[in-house]
Amino acid sequence: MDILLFGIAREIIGDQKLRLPGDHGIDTVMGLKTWLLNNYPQMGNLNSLAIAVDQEYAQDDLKIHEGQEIALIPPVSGG
Amino acid sequence: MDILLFGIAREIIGDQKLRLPGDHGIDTVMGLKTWLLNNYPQMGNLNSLAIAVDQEYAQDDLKIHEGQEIALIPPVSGG
Amino acid sequence: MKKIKLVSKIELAGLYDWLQHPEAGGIDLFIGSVRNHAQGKEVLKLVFEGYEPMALHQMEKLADIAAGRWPVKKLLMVHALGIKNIGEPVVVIGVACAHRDDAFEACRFLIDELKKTVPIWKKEYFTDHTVWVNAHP
Amino acid sequence: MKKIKLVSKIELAGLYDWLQHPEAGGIDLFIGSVRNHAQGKEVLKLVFEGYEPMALHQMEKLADIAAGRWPVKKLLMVHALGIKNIGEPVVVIGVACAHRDDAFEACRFLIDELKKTVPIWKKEYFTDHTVWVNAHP
Repeated sequence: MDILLFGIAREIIGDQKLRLPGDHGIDTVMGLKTWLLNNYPQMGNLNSLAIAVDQEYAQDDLKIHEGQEIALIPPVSGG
Repeated sequence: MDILLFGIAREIIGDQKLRLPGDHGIDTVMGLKTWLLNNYPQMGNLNSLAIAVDQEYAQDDLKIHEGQEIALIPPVSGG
Repeated sequence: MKKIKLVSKIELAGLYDWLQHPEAGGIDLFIGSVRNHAQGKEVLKLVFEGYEPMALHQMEKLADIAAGRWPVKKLLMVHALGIKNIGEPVVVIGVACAHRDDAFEACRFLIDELKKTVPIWKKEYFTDHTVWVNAHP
Repeated sequence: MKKIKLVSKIELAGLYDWLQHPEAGGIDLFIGSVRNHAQGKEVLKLVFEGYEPMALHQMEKLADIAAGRWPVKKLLMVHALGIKNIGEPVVVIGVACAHRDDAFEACRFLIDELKKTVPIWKKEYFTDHTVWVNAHP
Protein backbone atom coordinates (compact mmCIF):
# COMPACT_ATOMS: atom_id res chain seq x y z
CA MET A 1 0.00 0.00 0.00
CA ASP A 2 1.47 3.36 -1.10
CA ILE A 3 0.64 6.63 0.63
CA LEU A 4 1.05 9.92 -1.22
CA LEU A 5 2.91 12.59 0.73
CA PHE A 6 2.82 16.38 0.55
CA GLY A 7 4.25 19.44 2.25
CA ILE A 8 5.67 18.92 5.71
CA ALA A 9 4.58 15.27 5.79
CA ARG A 10 6.78 14.62 2.78
CA GLU A 11 9.67 16.31 4.56
CA ILE A 12 9.13 14.41 7.81
CA ILE A 13 9.06 11.07 6.02
CA GLY A 14 11.79 12.12 3.62
CA ASP A 15 10.29 10.73 0.43
CA GLN A 16 7.66 11.49 -2.22
CA LYS A 17 5.70 8.39 -1.30
CA LEU A 18 5.45 6.04 1.67
CA ARG A 19 5.39 2.32 0.93
CA LEU A 20 3.84 0.45 3.87
CA PRO A 21 5.53 -2.84 4.77
CA GLY A 22 3.73 -5.95 3.44
CA ASP A 23 2.56 -7.05 6.90
CA HIS A 24 1.21 -3.68 8.01
CA GLY A 25 -2.20 -5.04 9.06
CA ILE A 26 -3.81 -1.61 8.55
CA ASP A 27 -7.45 -1.72 7.48
CA THR A 28 -8.93 1.63 8.55
CA VAL A 29 -7.99 5.29 8.37
CA MET A 30 -7.52 5.28 12.13
CA GLY A 31 -5.20 2.28 11.83
CA LEU A 32 -3.12 4.19 9.30
CA LYS A 33 -2.96 7.30 11.49
CA THR A 34 -1.86 5.22 14.48
CA TRP A 35 0.82 3.49 12.43
CA LEU A 36 2.08 6.86 11.15
CA LEU A 37 2.25 8.40 14.61
CA ASN A 38 4.08 5.36 15.96
CA ASN A 39 6.63 5.35 13.15
CA TYR A 40 6.99 9.11 12.67
CA PRO A 41 6.40 10.76 16.05
CA GLN A 42 6.96 14.22 14.54
CA MET A 43 3.56 13.82 12.89
CA GLY A 44 2.11 14.24 16.37
CA ASN A 45 3.34 17.84 16.48
CA LEU A 46 1.29 18.92 13.47
CA ASN A 47 -1.88 20.97 13.85
CA SER A 48 -3.87 18.22 12.18
CA LEU A 49 -3.34 15.04 10.21
CA ALA A 50 -5.97 14.06 7.68
CA ILE A 51 -6.14 11.15 5.30
CA ALA A 52 -7.68 11.41 1.87
CA VAL A 53 -9.00 8.28 0.19
CA ASP A 54 -9.68 8.61 -3.52
CA GLN A 55 -9.39 12.39 -3.21
CA GLU A 56 -11.98 12.76 -0.46
CA TYR A 57 -11.29 13.51 3.19
CA ALA A 58 -11.85 10.24 5.03
CA GLN A 59 -13.43 9.57 8.41
CA ASP A 60 -11.36 7.58 10.91
CA ASP A 61 -13.54 4.47 10.64
CA LEU A 62 -13.36 4.25 6.84
CA LYS A 63 -11.99 0.90 5.61
CA ILE A 64 -8.96 1.21 3.38
CA HIS A 65 -7.49 -1.32 1.01
CA GLU A 66 -5.02 -1.83 -1.82
CA GLY A 67 -6.02 -0.09 -5.04
CA GLN A 68 -7.33 3.09 -3.43
CA GLU A 69 -5.51 6.38 -3.85
CA ILE A 70 -4.49 7.21 -0.29
CA ALA A 71 -2.81 10.45 0.70
CA LEU A 72 -1.59 12.02 3.88
CA ILE A 73 -2.92 15.59 4.16
CA PRO A 74 -1.01 17.81 6.61
CA PRO A 75 -2.59 21.18 7.54
CA VAL A 76 -3.41 22.97 4.29
CA SER A 77 -2.30 26.56 3.67
CA GLY A 78 -3.38 27.54 0.18
CA GLY A 79 -4.73 30.95 -0.76
CA MET B 1 -28.93 82.72 -7.69
CA ASP B 2 -28.24 79.80 -10.05
CA ILE B 3 -29.03 76.21 -9.15
CA LEU B 4 -27.23 73.36 -10.90
CA LEU B 5 -29.52 70.61 -12.16
CA PHE B 6 -28.91 66.92 -12.85
CA GLY B 7 -30.74 63.78 -13.91
CA ILE B 8 -34.49 63.83 -13.58
CA ALA B 9 -34.46 67.28 -11.93
CA ARG B 10 -32.87 68.67 -15.07
CA GLU B 11 -35.58 67.03 -17.15
CA ILE B 12 -38.42 68.27 -14.93
CA ILE B 13 -37.15 71.84 -15.05
CA GLY B 14 -36.17 71.53 -18.69
CA ASP B 15 -32.83 73.27 -18.49
CA GLN B 16 -29.21 72.72 -17.46
CA LYS B 17 -29.44 75.38 -14.79
CA LEU B 18 -32.21 77.12 -12.85
CA ARG B 19 -31.96 80.88 -12.43
CA LEU B 20 -34.04 82.01 -9.47
CA PRO B 21 -35.98 85.29 -9.98
CA GLY B 22 -34.33 88.35 -8.41
CA ASP B 23 -36.97 88.70 -5.70
CA HIS B 24 -36.96 85.05 -4.62
CA GLY B 25 -36.45 85.82 -0.93
CA ILE B 26 -34.93 82.37 -0.31
CA ASP B 27 -32.34 82.27 2.46
CA THR B 28 -32.23 78.65 3.62
CA VAL B 29 -32.09 75.20 2.07
CA MET B 30 -35.63 74.58 3.29
CA GLY B 31 -36.76 77.82 1.62
CA LEU B 32 -35.26 76.63 -1.64
CA LYS B 33 -36.95 73.23 -1.38
CA THR B 34 -40.31 74.85 -0.70
CA TRP B 35 -39.88 77.22 -3.65
CA LEU B 36 -38.96 74.27 -5.92
CA LEU B 37 -41.93 72.18 -4.83
CA ASN B 38 -44.30 75.13 -5.33
CA ASN B 39 -42.96 75.92 -8.79
CA TYR B 40 -42.31 72.35 -9.98
CA PRO B 41 -44.85 70.09 -8.27
CA GLN B 42 -43.41 67.01 -10.04
CA MET B 43 -40.44 67.33 -7.68
CA GLY B 44 -42.79 66.13 -4.96
CA ASN B 45 -43.07 62.74 -6.63
CA LEU B 46 -39.36 62.00 -6.32
CA ASN B 47 -38.03 59.58 -3.73
CA SER B 48 -35.97 62.34 -2.22
CA LEU B 49 -34.79 65.84 -2.97
CA ALA B 50 -31.47 66.95 -1.57
CA ILE B 51 -29.61 70.22 -1.93
CA ALA B 52 -25.85 70.40 -2.11
CA VAL B 53 -24.09 73.61 -1.11
CA ASP B 54 -20.47 73.87 -2.18
CA GLN B 55 -20.47 70.14 -2.97
CA GLU B 56 -21.68 69.01 0.46
CA TYR B 57 -25.14 67.70 1.29
CA ALA B 58 -26.87 70.50 3.17
CA GLN B 59 -29.21 70.38 6.16
CA ASP B 60 -32.57 72.13 5.75
CA ASP B 61 -31.67 74.98 8.10
CA LEU B 62 -28.41 75.91 6.34
CA LYS B 63 -28.32 79.55 5.19
CA ILE B 64 -27.70 79.98 1.50
CA HIS B 65 -26.57 83.02 -0.40
CA GLU B 66 -25.24 84.29 -3.71
CA GLY B 67 -21.74 83.03 -4.55
CA GLN B 68 -22.21 79.52 -3.24
CA GLU B 69 -22.32 76.55 -5.61
CA ILE B 70 -25.84 75.25 -5.12
CA ALA B 71 -27.13 72.08 -6.75
CA LEU B 72 -30.34 70.11 -6.73
CA ILE B 73 -29.59 66.43 -6.07
CA PRO B 74 -32.38 64.04 -7.08
CA PRO B 75 -32.11 60.41 -5.86
CA VAL B 76 -28.67 59.12 -6.87
CA SER B 77 -28.24 55.84 -8.75
CA GLY B 78 -24.57 55.37 -9.50
CA GLY B 79 -22.75 52.04 -9.31
CA MET C 1 -2.50 55.52 -1.43
CA LYS C 2 -5.71 56.12 -3.29
CA LYS C 3 -6.89 56.65 -6.83
CA ILE C 4 -10.31 58.21 -7.41
CA LYS C 5 -11.50 58.91 -10.92
CA LEU C 6 -14.44 59.53 -13.22
CA VAL C 7 -13.80 58.22 -16.71
CA SER C 8 -15.63 57.71 -19.96
CA LYS C 9 -14.42 54.12 -20.24
CA ILE C 10 -13.14 51.85 -17.48
CA GLU C 11 -9.88 50.11 -18.31
CA LEU C 12 -9.38 47.02 -16.19
CA ALA C 13 -5.92 46.19 -17.48
CA GLY C 14 -3.31 47.40 -15.03
CA LEU C 15 -5.67 47.59 -12.04
CA TYR C 16 -3.93 44.75 -10.22
CA ASP C 17 -0.52 46.25 -10.85
CA TRP C 18 -1.70 49.47 -9.29
CA LEU C 19 -3.47 47.79 -6.33
CA GLN C 20 -0.63 45.39 -5.60
CA HIS C 21 1.47 46.35 -2.59
CA PRO C 22 4.28 44.42 -0.88
CA GLU C 23 2.40 44.46 2.43
CA ALA C 24 -0.98 43.52 0.95
CA GLY C 25 -2.00 39.87 1.02
CA GLY C 26 -5.63 40.37 0.02
CA ILE C 27 -7.18 42.47 -2.71
CA ASP C 28 -10.92 42.69 -3.16
CA LEU C 29 -12.14 44.14 -6.40
CA PHE C 30 -15.79 44.86 -7.09
CA ILE C 31 -16.86 45.50 -10.66
CA GLY C 32 -20.38 46.68 -11.39
CA SER C 33 -21.55 46.20 -14.93
CA VAL C 34 -24.60 46.81 -17.09
CA ARG C 35 -27.16 44.03 -16.89
CA ASN C 36 -29.51 43.28 -19.75
CA HIS C 37 -32.58 43.33 -17.51
CA ALA C 38 -34.12 45.60 -14.92
CA GLN C 39 -37.58 45.15 -13.38
CA GLY C 40 -38.03 42.20 -15.74
CA LYS C 41 -37.59 44.28 -18.90
CA GLU C 42 -34.83 44.33 -21.45
CA VAL C 43 -32.30 47.12 -21.01
CA LEU C 44 -30.71 48.35 -24.24
CA LYS C 45 -28.15 50.68 -22.74
CA LEU C 46 -27.53 53.00 -19.82
CA VAL C 47 -26.45 56.59 -19.58
CA PHE C 48 -24.62 57.82 -16.50
CA GLU C 49 -24.56 61.49 -15.62
CA GLY C 50 -22.54 62.94 -12.77
CA TYR C 51 -22.13 66.16 -10.85
CA GLU C 52 -18.46 65.63 -11.42
CA PRO C 53 -16.63 67.81 -8.87
CA MET C 54 -19.05 66.86 -6.09
CA ALA C 55 -18.95 63.17 -7.07
CA LEU C 56 -15.14 63.18 -6.86
CA HIS C 57 -15.26 65.07 -3.56
CA GLN C 58 -17.76 62.59 -2.06
CA MET C 59 -15.73 59.62 -3.33
CA GLU C 60 -12.63 61.12 -1.70
CA LYS C 61 -14.54 61.45 1.57
CA LEU C 62 -15.64 57.82 1.44
CA ALA C 63 -12.08 56.73 0.70
CA ASP C 64 -10.88 58.69 3.73
CA ILE C 65 -13.53 57.12 5.96
CA ALA C 66 -12.55 53.63 4.74
CA ALA C 67 -8.86 54.35 5.24
CA GLY C 68 -9.65 55.42 8.80
CA ARG C 69 -11.66 52.29 9.59
CA TRP C 70 -9.56 49.61 7.90
CA PRO C 71 -5.79 49.29 7.44
CA VAL C 72 -5.92 49.98 3.72
CA LYS C 73 -2.71 49.81 1.66
CA LYS C 74 -4.24 50.80 -1.67
CA LEU C 75 -7.71 52.01 -2.57
CA LEU C 76 -9.23 52.58 -5.98
CA MET C 77 -12.64 53.98 -6.94
CA VAL C 78 -13.43 54.54 -10.59
CA HIS C 79 -16.85 55.32 -12.02
CA ALA C 80 -17.72 55.60 -15.68
CA LEU C 81 -19.94 58.35 -17.08
CA GLY C 82 -21.71 58.54 -20.44
CA ILE C 83 -23.28 55.80 -22.55
CA LYS C 84 -22.67 52.22 -21.39
CA ASN C 85 -23.72 49.07 -23.21
CA ILE C 86 -24.66 45.67 -21.79
CA GLY C 87 -21.69 43.98 -20.16
CA GLU C 88 -19.55 47.09 -19.91
CA PRO C 89 -18.05 47.89 -16.50
CA VAL C 90 -19.53 51.02 -14.91
CA VAL C 91 -17.81 51.09 -11.55
CA VAL C 92 -14.73 49.50 -10.03
CA ILE C 93 -13.81 49.51 -6.36
CA GLY C 94 -10.53 47.94 -5.33
CA VAL C 95 -9.03 47.62 -1.86
CA ALA C 96 -5.71 46.06 -0.91
CA CYS C 97 -5.03 45.19 2.74
CA ALA C 98 -2.66 42.93 4.61
CA HIS C 99 -5.58 40.61 5.42
CA ARG C 100 -8.60 39.67 3.37
CA ASP C 101 -11.24 40.41 6.04
CA ASP C 102 -10.36 44.07 5.88
CA ALA C 103 -10.23 44.15 2.08
CA PHE C 104 -13.69 42.57 1.77
CA GLU C 105 -15.26 44.83 4.39
CA ALA C 106 -13.77 48.05 3.05
CA CYS C 107 -14.70 47.19 -0.53
CA ARG C 108 -18.26 46.39 0.50
CA PHE C 109 -18.52 49.62 2.48
CA LEU C 110 -17.26 51.70 -0.45
CA ILE C 111 -19.63 50.34 -3.07
CA ASP C 112 -22.61 50.50 -0.68
CA GLU C 113 -21.89 54.09 0.30
CA LEU C 114 -21.05 55.13 -3.25
CA LYS C 115 -24.50 53.99 -4.30
CA LYS C 116 -26.11 55.96 -1.49
CA THR C 117 -24.28 59.25 -1.58
CA VAL C 118 -22.21 59.91 -4.69
CA PRO C 119 -24.08 62.25 -7.07
CA ILE C 120 -24.21 60.08 -10.17
CA TRP C 121 -27.43 59.25 -11.98
CA LYS C 122 -28.29 56.28 -14.15
CA LYS C 123 -30.86 56.38 -16.92
CA GLU C 124 -32.01 53.03 -18.27
CA TYR C 125 -33.07 52.80 -21.89
CA PHE C 126 -35.74 50.17 -22.58
CA THR C 127 -37.27 49.42 -25.95
CA ASP C 128 -40.13 51.87 -25.48
CA HIS C 129 -39.22 54.18 -22.60
CA THR C 130 -36.48 55.47 -20.34
CA VAL C 131 -36.21 55.52 -16.55
CA TRP C 132 -34.05 57.53 -14.16
CA VAL C 133 -33.23 54.74 -11.72
CA ASN C 134 -34.38 55.26 -8.10
CA ALA C 135 -36.04 58.57 -8.93
CA HIS C 136 -39.58 57.48 -8.09
CA PRO C 137 -41.03 55.10 -5.48
CA MET D 1 -20.52 28.37 -15.89
CA LYS D 2 -17.35 27.77 -13.95
CA LYS D 3 -13.62 27.75 -14.53
CA ILE D 4 -11.38 25.94 -12.03
CA LYS D 5 -7.66 25.76 -12.62
CA LEU D 6 -4.23 25.24 -11.12
CA VAL D 7 -1.58 27.20 -12.97
CA SER D 8 2.08 28.07 -12.66
CA LYS D 9 1.39 31.77 -13.23
CA ILE D 10 -1.89 33.65 -12.76
CA GLU D 11 -2.82 35.83 -15.71
CA LEU D 12 -5.25 38.56 -14.69
CA ALA D 13 -5.79 39.95 -18.16
CA GLY D 14 -9.00 38.62 -19.62
CA LEU D 15 -10.57 37.67 -16.27
CA TYR D 16 -13.26 40.31 -16.52
CA ASP D 17 -14.09 39.32 -20.07
CA TRP D 18 -14.59 35.77 -18.92
CA LEU D 19 -16.58 36.72 -15.77
CA GLN D 20 -18.76 39.25 -17.55
CA HIS D 21 -22.30 37.99 -18.26
CA PRO D 22 -25.29 39.89 -19.66
CA GLU D 23 -27.37 39.05 -16.58
CA ALA D 24 -24.62 39.87 -14.08
CA GLY D 25 -24.61 43.32 -12.50
CA GLY D 26 -22.02 42.60 -9.81
CA ILE D 27 -18.67 40.87 -9.99
CA ASP D 28 -16.55 40.33 -6.92
CA LEU D 29 -12.97 39.35 -7.50
CA PHE D 30 -10.62 38.37 -4.70
CA ILE D 31 -6.91 38.26 -5.41
CA GLY D 32 -4.54 36.83 -2.83
CA SER D 33 -0.93 37.80 -3.24
CA VAL D 34 2.43 37.26 -1.59
CA ARG D 35 3.14 39.67 1.24
CA ASN D 36 6.65 40.67 2.20
CA HIS D 37 6.09 39.89 5.88
CA ALA D 38 4.73 37.03 7.98
CA GLN D 39 4.91 36.86 11.78
CA GLY D 40 6.86 40.09 11.67
CA LYS D 41 9.67 38.66 9.54
CA GLU D 42 10.70 39.35 5.99
CA VAL D 43 9.45 36.82 3.47
CA LEU D 44 11.71 36.36 0.44
CA LYS D 45 9.46 34.08 -1.58
CA LEU D 46 6.85 31.36 -1.25
CA VAL D 47 6.54 27.93 -2.75
CA PHE D 48 3.10 26.39 -3.24
CA GLU D 49 2.71 22.66 -3.56
CA GLY D 50 -0.58 20.94 -4.36
CA TYR D 51 -2.10 17.50 -4.46
CA GLU D 52 -3.33 18.53 -7.85
CA PRO D 53 -6.17 16.13 -8.75
CA MET D 54 -7.64 16.31 -5.25
CA ALA D 55 -7.21 20.10 -5.12
CA LEU D 56 -9.13 20.47 -8.38
CA HIS D 57 -11.78 18.03 -7.18
CA GLN D 58 -12.24 19.92 -3.90
CA MET D 59 -12.37 23.27 -5.71
CA GLU D 60 -15.06 21.85 -8.02
CA LYS D 61 -17.05 20.75 -4.99
CA LEU D 62 -16.82 24.19 -3.42
CA ALA D 63 -17.90 25.77 -6.69
CA ASP D 64 -20.92 23.45 -6.80
CA ILE D 65 -21.86 24.32 -3.21
CA ALA D 66 -21.60 28.05 -3.98
CA ALA D 67 -23.65 27.66 -7.16
CA GLY D 68 -26.33 25.90 -5.11
CA ARG D 69 -26.44 28.60 -2.45
CA TRP D 70 -26.19 31.75 -4.54
CA PRO D 71 -27.54 32.56 -8.03
CA VAL D 72 -24.12 32.53 -9.65
CA LYS D 73 -23.77 33.41 -13.36
CA LYS D 74 -20.02 32.86 -13.61
CA LEU D 75 -17.52 31.46 -11.15
CA LEU D 76 -13.77 31.32 -11.37
CA MET D 77 -11.20 29.76 -9.02
CA VAL D 78 -7.55 29.76 -10.01
CA HIS D 79 -4.65 28.89 -7.74
CA ALA D 80 -0.98 29.17 -8.60
CA LEU D 81 1.56 26.47 -7.72
CA GLY D 82 5.35 26.68 -7.65
CA ILE D 83 7.63 29.56 -6.70
CA LYS D 84 5.95 32.94 -6.09
CA ASN D 85 7.70 36.21 -5.41
CA ILE D 86 6.52 39.22 -3.37
CA GLY D 87 3.52 40.88 -5.01
CA GLU D 88 2.66 38.02 -7.32
CA PRO D 89 -0.94 36.81 -7.31
CA VAL D 90 -1.33 33.32 -5.87
CA VAL D 91 -5.08 32.84 -5.93
CA VAL D 92 -8.01 34.46 -7.72
CA ILE D 93 -11.66 33.90 -6.94
CA GLY D 94 -14.25 35.60 -9.14
CA VAL D 95 -18.02 35.47 -8.90
CA ALA D 96 -20.54 37.20 -11.15
CA CYS D 97 -24.17 37.48 -10.01
CA ALA D 98 -27.15 39.62 -10.89
CA HIS D 99 -26.79 41.42 -7.55
CA ARG D 100 -23.71 42.38 -5.60
CA ASP D 101 -24.79 40.90 -2.24
CA ASP D 102 -24.64 37.43 -3.75
CA ALA D 103 -21.34 38.04 -5.52
CA PHE D 104 -19.66 39.27 -2.32
CA GLU D 105 -21.01 36.43 -0.20
CA ALA D 106 -20.16 33.67 -2.66
CA CYS D 107 -16.66 35.04 -3.22
CA ARG D 108 -16.04 35.25 0.50
CA PHE D 109 -17.33 31.72 1.02
CA LEU D 110 -15.09 30.34 -1.72
CA ILE D 111 -11.84 31.88 -0.51
CA ASP D 112 -12.58 30.99 3.13
CA GLU D 113 -13.38 27.36 2.28
CA LEU D 114 -10.51 27.05 -0.17
CA LYS D 115 -8.15 28.00 2.62
CA LYS D 116 -9.69 25.38 4.91
CA THR D 117 -10.08 22.37 2.67
CA VAL D 118 -8.20 22.51 -0.62
CA PRO D 119 -4.98 20.45 -0.40
CA ILE D 120 -2.42 23.10 -1.25
CA TRP D 121 0.55 23.90 0.95
CA LYS D 122 2.53 27.08 1.29
CA LYS D 123 6.16 27.20 2.34
CA GLU D 124 7.51 30.58 3.37
CA TYR D 125 11.18 31.33 2.78
CA PHE D 126 12.70 33.74 5.29
CA THR D 127 16.30 34.92 5.30
CA ASP D 128 17.46 32.14 7.61
CA HIS D 129 14.76 29.47 7.67
CA THR D 130 11.64 28.09 5.98
CA VAL D 131 8.17 27.40 7.39
CA TRP D 132 5.31 25.24 6.14
CA VAL D 133 2.47 27.64 6.99
CA ASN D 134 -0.16 26.35 9.48
CA ALA D 135 1.71 23.07 10.02
CA HIS D 136 2.45 23.63 13.69
CA PRO D 137 0.57 25.33 16.52
